[in-house]
Amino acid sequence: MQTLTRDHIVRWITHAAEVLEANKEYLTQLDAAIGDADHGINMDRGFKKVLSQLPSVQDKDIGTILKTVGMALISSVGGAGGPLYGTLFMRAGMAVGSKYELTPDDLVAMWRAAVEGVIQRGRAQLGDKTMVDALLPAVDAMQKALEQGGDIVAILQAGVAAAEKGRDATIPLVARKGRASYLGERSAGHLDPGATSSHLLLKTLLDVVTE
Amino acid sequence: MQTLTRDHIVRWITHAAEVLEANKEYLTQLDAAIGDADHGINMDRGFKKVLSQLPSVQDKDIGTILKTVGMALISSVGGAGGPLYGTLFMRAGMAVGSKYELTPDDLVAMWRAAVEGVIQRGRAQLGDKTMVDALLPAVDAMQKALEQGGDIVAILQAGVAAAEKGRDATIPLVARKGRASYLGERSAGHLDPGATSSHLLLKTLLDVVTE
Amino acid sequence: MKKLINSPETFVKESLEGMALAHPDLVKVHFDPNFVYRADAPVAGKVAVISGGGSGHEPMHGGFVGRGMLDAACPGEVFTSPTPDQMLEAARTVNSGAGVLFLVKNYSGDVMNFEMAADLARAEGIRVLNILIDDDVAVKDSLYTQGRRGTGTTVLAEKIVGAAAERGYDLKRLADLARRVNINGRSMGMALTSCTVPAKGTPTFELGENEIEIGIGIHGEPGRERIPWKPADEITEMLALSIIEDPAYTRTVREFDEEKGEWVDVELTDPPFQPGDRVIAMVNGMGGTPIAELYVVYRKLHFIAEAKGLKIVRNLVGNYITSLEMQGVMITLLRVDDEMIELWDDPVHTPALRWGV
Amino acid sequence: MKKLINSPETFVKESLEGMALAHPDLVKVHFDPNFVYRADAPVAGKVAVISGGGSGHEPMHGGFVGRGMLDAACPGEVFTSPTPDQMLEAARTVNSGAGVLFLVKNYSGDVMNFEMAADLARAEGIRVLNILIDDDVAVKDSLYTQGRRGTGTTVLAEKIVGAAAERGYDLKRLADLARRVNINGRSMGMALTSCTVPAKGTPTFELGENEIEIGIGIHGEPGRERIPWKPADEITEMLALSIIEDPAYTRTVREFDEEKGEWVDVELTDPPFQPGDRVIAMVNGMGGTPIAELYVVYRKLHFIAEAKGLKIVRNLVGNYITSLEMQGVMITLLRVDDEMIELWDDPVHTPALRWGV
Ligand SMILES: Nc1ncnc2c1ncn2[C@@H]1O[C@H](COP(=O)(O)OP(=O)(O)O)[C@@H](O)[C@H]1O
Ligand SMILES: Nc1ncnc2c1ncn2[C@@H]1O[C@H](COP(=O)(O)OP(=O)(O)O)[C@@H](O)[C@H]1O
Ligand SMILES: [Mg+2]
Ligand SMILES: [Mg+2]
Ligand SMILES: [Mg+2]
Ligand SMILES: [Mg+2]
Repeated sequence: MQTLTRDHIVRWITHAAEVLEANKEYLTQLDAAIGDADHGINMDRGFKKVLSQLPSVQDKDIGTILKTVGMALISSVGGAGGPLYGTLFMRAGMAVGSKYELTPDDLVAMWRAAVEGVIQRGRAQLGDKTMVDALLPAVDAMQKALEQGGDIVAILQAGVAAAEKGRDATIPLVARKGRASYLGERSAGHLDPGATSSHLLLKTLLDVVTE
Repeated sequence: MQTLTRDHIVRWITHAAEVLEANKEYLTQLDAAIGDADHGINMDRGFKKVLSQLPSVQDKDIGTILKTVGMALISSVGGAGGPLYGTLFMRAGMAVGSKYELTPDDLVAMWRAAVEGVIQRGRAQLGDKTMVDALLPAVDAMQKALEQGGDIVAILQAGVAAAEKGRDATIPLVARKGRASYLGERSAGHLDPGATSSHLLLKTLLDVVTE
Repeated sequence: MKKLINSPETFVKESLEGMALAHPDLVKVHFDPNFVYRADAPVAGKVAVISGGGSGHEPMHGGFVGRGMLDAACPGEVFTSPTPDQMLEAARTVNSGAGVLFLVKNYSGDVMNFEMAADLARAEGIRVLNILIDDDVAVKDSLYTQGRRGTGTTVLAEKIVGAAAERGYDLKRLADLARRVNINGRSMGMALTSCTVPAKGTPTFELGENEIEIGIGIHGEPGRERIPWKPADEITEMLALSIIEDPAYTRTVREFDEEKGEWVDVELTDPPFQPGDRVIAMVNGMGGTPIAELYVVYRKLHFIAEAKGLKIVRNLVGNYITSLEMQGVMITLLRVDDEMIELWDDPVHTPALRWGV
Repeated sequence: MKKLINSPETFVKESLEGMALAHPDLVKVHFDPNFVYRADAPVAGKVAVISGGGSGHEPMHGGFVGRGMLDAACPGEVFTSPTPDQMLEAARTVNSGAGVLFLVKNYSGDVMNFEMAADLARAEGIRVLNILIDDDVAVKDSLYTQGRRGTGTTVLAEKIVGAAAERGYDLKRLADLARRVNINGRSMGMALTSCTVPAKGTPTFELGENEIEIGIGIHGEPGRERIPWKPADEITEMLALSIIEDPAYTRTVREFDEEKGEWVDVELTDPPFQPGDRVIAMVNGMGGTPIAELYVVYRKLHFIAEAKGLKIVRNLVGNYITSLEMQGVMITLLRVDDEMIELWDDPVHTPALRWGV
């Protein structure tokens, strides 16, 4: 598959809302262990807002759609997740601009811009036990797959695999950003909720593309 | 036994303090069921105060001793129990005056005055599920024993028996005075804490006299 | 039992000490017997207003001592009425010669102890009148009970009567005002959780995971019914309607007749609320309720009052008369006239209530 | 979960509605986006002070909106930072043209959301500066964490900075004052019990029958240690000494440099307390603690401060920055100078704090 269509993007967002609703409890439980027990609730609230705004933009270009998603998240999620995921989608939308279809190059450039936005906003580094631990390896893996001539599916498969690995790698880490950092050593031994939701988002995109 | 001595009275008060300490939990539990769970605590606090003041009056006349007990209770028990038991001992002390020994007549007259004081203060009637349900039958029984020529021991035995019967008779009653009255029908099925402590006080006097 | 105390025995005393240390400009504390009193007492020419009762209801009463409210407060042990020597010594301390008004919540212990104190004070030549507060509509039948308990109206009475005393009302007029406030005030509370008396160490009553008690007393006395949890709006409605639709309530109370020189029985009747009435509304937390929840209750109360034609002219939302750490809420509605509103608005400066100064 | 709410979804909104209905003379509430603002905003010529954060800490922040304190407060969902559109719309509403100061508690969510809001507001030509409050000494190491959390000093900063804004301080001077208040304030809290976030429905953490958490965060974040219950005096000592003996604390915060037109890193150091320092002391309940217990803590704090040569010149004892119905206490000590004391004493008139008016 050499193009990711606007339709894919709309289905991604729609499906992501379902996946986050289904994982609301789970993400919240993860956040209960090392945070304040709201990550799933926040993400679910945010994507419900996204869903309510999607109809008004779903026949626009991909950039407009993603920026709308970003704005909806920014104005409804709150907490750390809101600005971070909001920035992720805003930057993704800005990167793709008014396109209706994305090439493999566009796809990787979009994710690169998105994740750089997250890092700029939250100033987390790899290993700080945050969503960056899933996102950054994912982008690097996508880049590598692209360079190796992979198509959309191959790129996303590489990204999801890396995100999953990165997510699981947060377990032994001691958090240095976000609420979990207040736990110090006690934060080790737990999955990071943000890394988990990041993996879910990427995986949902892959599922939509391959379904 | 035809005389109750000052020494009996001092030993009664001393022993009563021990008995109330031993029954602190029990009386409090009874009060928890239909009141505010403090009757044992209140009585114990009161008699501790009494004990601290007893040395300064124990070689005075019986009236002075009993009035001191009453004042100590009034100024340390609080709640309903404080004014009621305080009045009981104050009136008892006023009734016997400066005597150092009591005849059977004195004893009954003392209890009559004491219980009338309680009734005047609290305006409870027989059957209201209060200490009066133990005290009033006890006085009537003591009066009867006196009229039948009973000595101090016989009089007190009659009083204690009647108090015990009166105490147990509070179980089925619906309270009409004190906190328990707020329970309405729900107050039935429980022993009244005040009737229980009244019986203990009388019984302690009998024990001291017969020991 | 986990509490921020050192021991049940020292709790009341240390708490009073803390209050005196925190507000030396407002209050002083006397120990043995215990009472809190205005730092500037006695205030020349002014009738002294004294209240008191078991501890555990803070900020009431000690937190209401100060300009425009109480001259002294006598705290008993937790949930146990104070003793007459406390009120007597407090009266001696704050009486300026203009006499003393005791505001007494209607619990058998409080009533008896304050009556004894009044008798003792009068024996020393201090003029004293006692006015009872008995406003809790959860207690329906006065014939078969001690009568209604004194709850939320006590706070409003202390403010209004305190302001009147500050303005120079004489003892008789002040007692009449206090009685008028009482018969125009009605309250009802509910509990989500129990509380634990320190000396006992275990909860006063048990409520199930999903149970609430409607009509709770401020010492955890049982209420009208125990029901499954309901949304705040429904709870508010149960309490508010019980208050607003409460019929005329008649009972006999004991007051001291200065002319006759003896205690007399007085029959009092609370007139029911009528559309058009102006009211002061208090939404009072029982000690452990977040204030954000109290505002949820106030919101609904506002709409109910509106629908019933009652006009809330002033309000208090917060923890004023509590039951230790109990979670729950009490609603008080006090029908007011111009005089009471003016007195309400008068300056007050106490640890727990302050405005206009 | 038993709470006085109708549903987790409507809780924040209905509570805000209730507050607006109870205090129409003081505050108004805007919904979608949600914020509370002064009834008389914008106040001509005055810098607007805005704060906000997750709900569940009431009365902070909405209860501190009014004359002499905040111009607006932006409440998020319970324990969740508000979103930038709330602060943006609030800034538009209360900005008189003299600019806006955001007082932001140091949590990653709050920091990021307020930064975004500031950028958005500046893009519209509104002058905005952000000052962080990070005063919680329970968080020891700033290198390996988000840095210290913003807790009790927030309340004191809102009062002092609010008074300065009322006096006419310009934006730059106000930001400098706010920063100065922050580096002179230190707090630490503890919990006897957990709290339950309505949307979650079960306690945030579990504490054993006899366990307490020292150094708790205001969202129930874990503290320094979990230990068996201790008497109030010992707990007070643990908290007070952690605060008083806290060494100099240095961290880098992000502030907006108006000259450079960009965010810059600023290094700040909290100077340790010294004998002879004058302090404002706050003994703050976490929402479910009876005020009588808070006074027990204040009592001991007074003696410790005395022994350490600190002079408590003003105090607050009560529930000001809470964690829903959590039982526990937080101590805040703020080193003050003459200017801060004067500003502290200035009149304030908000739903939750009022004096001098
Ligand atoms: N500075 C940061 N940079 C990147 N990710 C972060 C940062 N701070 C927190 N996170 C992520 O946000 C997640 C928590 O999000 P959420 O629970 O919605 O917000 P909050 O912590 O404000 O309650 C964490 O699991 C972590 O992955
Ligand atoms: N009016 C009254 N007359 C006589 N006895 C009473 C009266 N009111 C209460 N009592 C007695 O007092 C007892 C309760 O005493 P206590 O628990 O010490 O006081 P309180 O009810 O104030 O907590 C009751 O069990 C009852 O026997
Ligand atoms: Mg979270
Ligand atoms: Mg009792
Ligand atoms: Mg009692
Ligand atoms: Mg959160």
